[in-house]
Amino acid sequence: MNANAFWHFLTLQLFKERSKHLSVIVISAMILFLLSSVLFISSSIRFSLEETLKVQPDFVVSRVQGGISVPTPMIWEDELIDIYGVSNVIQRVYGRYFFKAKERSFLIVGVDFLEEQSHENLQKLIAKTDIKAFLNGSKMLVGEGVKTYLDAHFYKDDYNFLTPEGTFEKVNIFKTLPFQSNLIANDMMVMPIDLARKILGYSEEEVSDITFNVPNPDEWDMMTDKVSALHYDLQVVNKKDVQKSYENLYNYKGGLFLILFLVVLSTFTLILYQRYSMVYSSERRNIGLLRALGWSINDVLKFKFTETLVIVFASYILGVFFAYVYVFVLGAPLLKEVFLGGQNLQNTLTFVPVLDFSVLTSIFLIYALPFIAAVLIPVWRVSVTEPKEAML
Amino acid sequence: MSNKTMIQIENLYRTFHHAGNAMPVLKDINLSIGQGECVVLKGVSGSGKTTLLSLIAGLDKPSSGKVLIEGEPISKLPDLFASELRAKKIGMIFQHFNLFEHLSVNENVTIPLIPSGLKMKEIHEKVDDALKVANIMHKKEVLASRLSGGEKQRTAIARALVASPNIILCDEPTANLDRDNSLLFIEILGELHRMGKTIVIATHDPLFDSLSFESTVIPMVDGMIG
Amino acid sequence: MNEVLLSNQIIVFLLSESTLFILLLVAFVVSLKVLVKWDFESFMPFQFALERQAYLVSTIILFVFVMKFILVVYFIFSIDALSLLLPGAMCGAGVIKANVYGSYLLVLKLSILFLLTLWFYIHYYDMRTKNHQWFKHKSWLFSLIFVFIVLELGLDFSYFSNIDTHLPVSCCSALFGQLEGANPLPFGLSVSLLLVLFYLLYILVILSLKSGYTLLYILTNILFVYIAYYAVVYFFGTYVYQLPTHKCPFCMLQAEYAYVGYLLWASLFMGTYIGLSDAISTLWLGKTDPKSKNIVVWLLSLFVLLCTAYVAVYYLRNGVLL
Amino acid sequence: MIKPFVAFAVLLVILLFSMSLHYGLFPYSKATKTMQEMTALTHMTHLSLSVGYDESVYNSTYPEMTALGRMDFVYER
Repeated sequence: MNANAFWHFLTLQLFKERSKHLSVIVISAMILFLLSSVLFISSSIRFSLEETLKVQPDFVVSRVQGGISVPTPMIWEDELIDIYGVSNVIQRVYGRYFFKAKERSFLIVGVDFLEEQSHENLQKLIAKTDIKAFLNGSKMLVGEGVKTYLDAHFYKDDYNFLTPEGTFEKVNIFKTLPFQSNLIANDMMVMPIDLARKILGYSEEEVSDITFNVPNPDEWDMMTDKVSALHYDLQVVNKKDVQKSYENLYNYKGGLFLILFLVVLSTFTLILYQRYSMVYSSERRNIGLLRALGWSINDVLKFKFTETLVIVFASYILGVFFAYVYVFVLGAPLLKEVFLGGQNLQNTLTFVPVLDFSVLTSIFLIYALPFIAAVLIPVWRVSVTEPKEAML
Repeated sequence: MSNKTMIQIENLYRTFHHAGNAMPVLKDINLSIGQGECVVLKGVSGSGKTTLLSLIAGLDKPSSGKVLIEGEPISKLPDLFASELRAKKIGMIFQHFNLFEHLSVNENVTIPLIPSGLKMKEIHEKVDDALKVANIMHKKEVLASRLSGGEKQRTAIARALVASPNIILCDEPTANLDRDNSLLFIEILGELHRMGKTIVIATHDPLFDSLSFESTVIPMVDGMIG
Repeated sequence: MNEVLLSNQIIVFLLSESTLFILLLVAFVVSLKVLVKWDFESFMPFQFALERQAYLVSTIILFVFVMKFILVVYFIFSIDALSLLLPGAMCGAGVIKANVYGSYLLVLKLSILFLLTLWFYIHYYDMRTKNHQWFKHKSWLFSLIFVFIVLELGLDFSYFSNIDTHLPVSCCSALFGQLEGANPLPFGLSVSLLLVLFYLLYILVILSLKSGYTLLYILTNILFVYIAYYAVVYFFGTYVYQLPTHKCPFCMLQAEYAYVGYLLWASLFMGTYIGLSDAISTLWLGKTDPKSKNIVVWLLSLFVLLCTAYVAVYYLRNGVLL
Repeated sequence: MIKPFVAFAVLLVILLFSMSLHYGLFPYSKATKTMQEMTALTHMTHLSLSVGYDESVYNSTYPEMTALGRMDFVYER
């Protein structure tokens, strides 16, 4: 078969019949757009989390009584340091602070800035700032969402926290955290650890939980058992569990969506089947003529299949492109809230683009395979048209 | 002229089944057409000449009997072979011209060569040759929908000739033409006859009764050769 | 609800397999009818209708043929991705062994690909005979393939719905690592003997293919695949990973190793599929295709060259072998 | 291939190209580094989910079921 002449004729036919194909391309591209957007968002969040988890401590230890977390005593820290193979034991103080009037909440995170490591990390995160000025007095760093919200409520420079004791604690807003970290830092308020204790109502001897690292991954299972045995009300969670729960969350969201999507897809497939049965039956005479002029059934099948593939690929590219722009350039307005929620603070994060084999192939398979399967029988039916149709 | 048999028809029957009724259209046709012969199948409409023509071209399948094209049983070949036979050895000219209206003359004539696997250059050469023989070269780039009846007919001739087949089959070629164009068509047929093509024409047009070149008129009545 | 069944890739995979199955079911029903009623000499309109329906069957099988190849790659990829969810699994090896169905499923998938390739060969030759001489052959073969596909679909679903995400699985180092005193290699071979056998068999495969000893070729090629599997897992793989203790056929499919596993296994299996299909059609139908033989030589040589190159590059760079 | 189709194909290629350009030029290291530094500072990777947190732990309509819309199960504890 001559590829040149074949393509010339094929594209001529496609353009002649473009009104018949256009609606299919538009609908396909729309369906693909929706599907790709969801998968793009979930894989992007997953990618960011996985990158972040790399520096997250390996284990978290906290006190749980009756299924409810209670403040963890600081003495546990010393007990952990004594275990061989454990390194980098760090106490964490954090908790939610509710902005009662509007039912919004912020995540207060206390950091021990007197520690050298934290000092360095802070320097890296907010370069070109005077750290001394920050550490001098009650100051905090806030996430972008927090900043926007407080600005809107006329807390331009500082905020008065109400402590559990009923006293007010005025904290200056020092700086906004970089927007690239919005996925985790949007609702965060980072402040010195003692200040955080005061606002969250922890005593001097209490922390939220304690984290530590175990550099040798082969020891993880053993370590979990060892640490669990320290106290009867101690709960250990390792990084793998966190990773798995994130994985499950996004599988769950994406998966439920995909299953709902099957309904749309099967309707679409049925419509395609009917539509192409109709479109092709109007072409019977032309196909009969081609057969009378010496085209074999194989030639016609090839012709019709290429036609279908052109439509499939065109709508695939269009759908994926628009989804890409929508998610990674425009930040997926509306759809974002399915994944991140929209009740609390407005999150203006930018998704990190992720285009991997798995996502692109998944999109292609879930769309192209049913598409081609649906038109396969109509294509066959018209391809075996008896050439005598041309004589009628 | 050689006596090589181009088309051999043996005990050919074709019966249409319609709503439970069997309607015999062709009954026991036996015919042998040699190379370079020109045969005019003559008969009123419904006499079965179009059906016979489509059986010869392998467009339709017989109910029994066979059609041999240069010794090959076109009616019983798998599609791949039948199509190849049709593409290489048979040129068809239809009553309604059957052009693709949105394609140009040039593109219409190219269609039979698309499955051939020839190089683009060869295709262009063959198309130009066919256009010249059919005397439609000057309208090469014009859309088929803009052609007059005669021009359409000549495009159809060029399309039938483009694969240089030995056999040309014409189904009521002058039914949609005026007298001048019909005469022009017959003139081109004479040209093809001189080129040594085997020609079979199904028609009821009296113009074909006395052709300027050697021809055999075979009358058809009620699906039988009279 | 099983967490595995909510994984996007698994949903897409199972959906695709089911769609293909529905198509194949249509093809199978039509094929059976055609096979029973087929009489090529008949002039009944019914026979002509059957000939047209045979085109439906072959169109569906060709489509499935292409899709199954993509889906096997996708399957392996998804399995690899699942290793995140399973405690203990580092790559696909652990996930495949997560329950009893996994290994059977993988073997079944590979066999189906081979049978489809063989079908494709017979179909090609059948289409080019004037009396559809091998129509019955290919239809019976398709019936066999269909039985396999039914089995495959059942295994697909039982495999994925029976993966317990809380039960730890073994990682590849436990599955393929050498236990004390136990030799994992077949026939009690040592690694050096295995290598000698590997290259010898390769040469024998090429020679028997070129000289047309078809039966010998089939035998050596099957043996070659068997030996090549062990050679890659226990010798060449360690050079891919640059770690003498890392023995695994799956890890090389991951991004860290530039997905070289796909190229490696694809060249071995594609070469074997094409070679065996051509050999079987030579014995069965008396038809042979020199072009396929060349492709086989190319693919298998690519495989052997790639394996050797990893060792050679390592040696040139470090001056020692692992 | 006819001209309108070539134009269409070129358009698609341009779309693909601009997409890969954006993908290729995206400052990945900056984005992931900031996230990692953030985590290094706070030792936390809690997603900044924008859901209401003060809802009751219990579902007031169906007390035996968990509350709807709860997201805290992704958290580490």
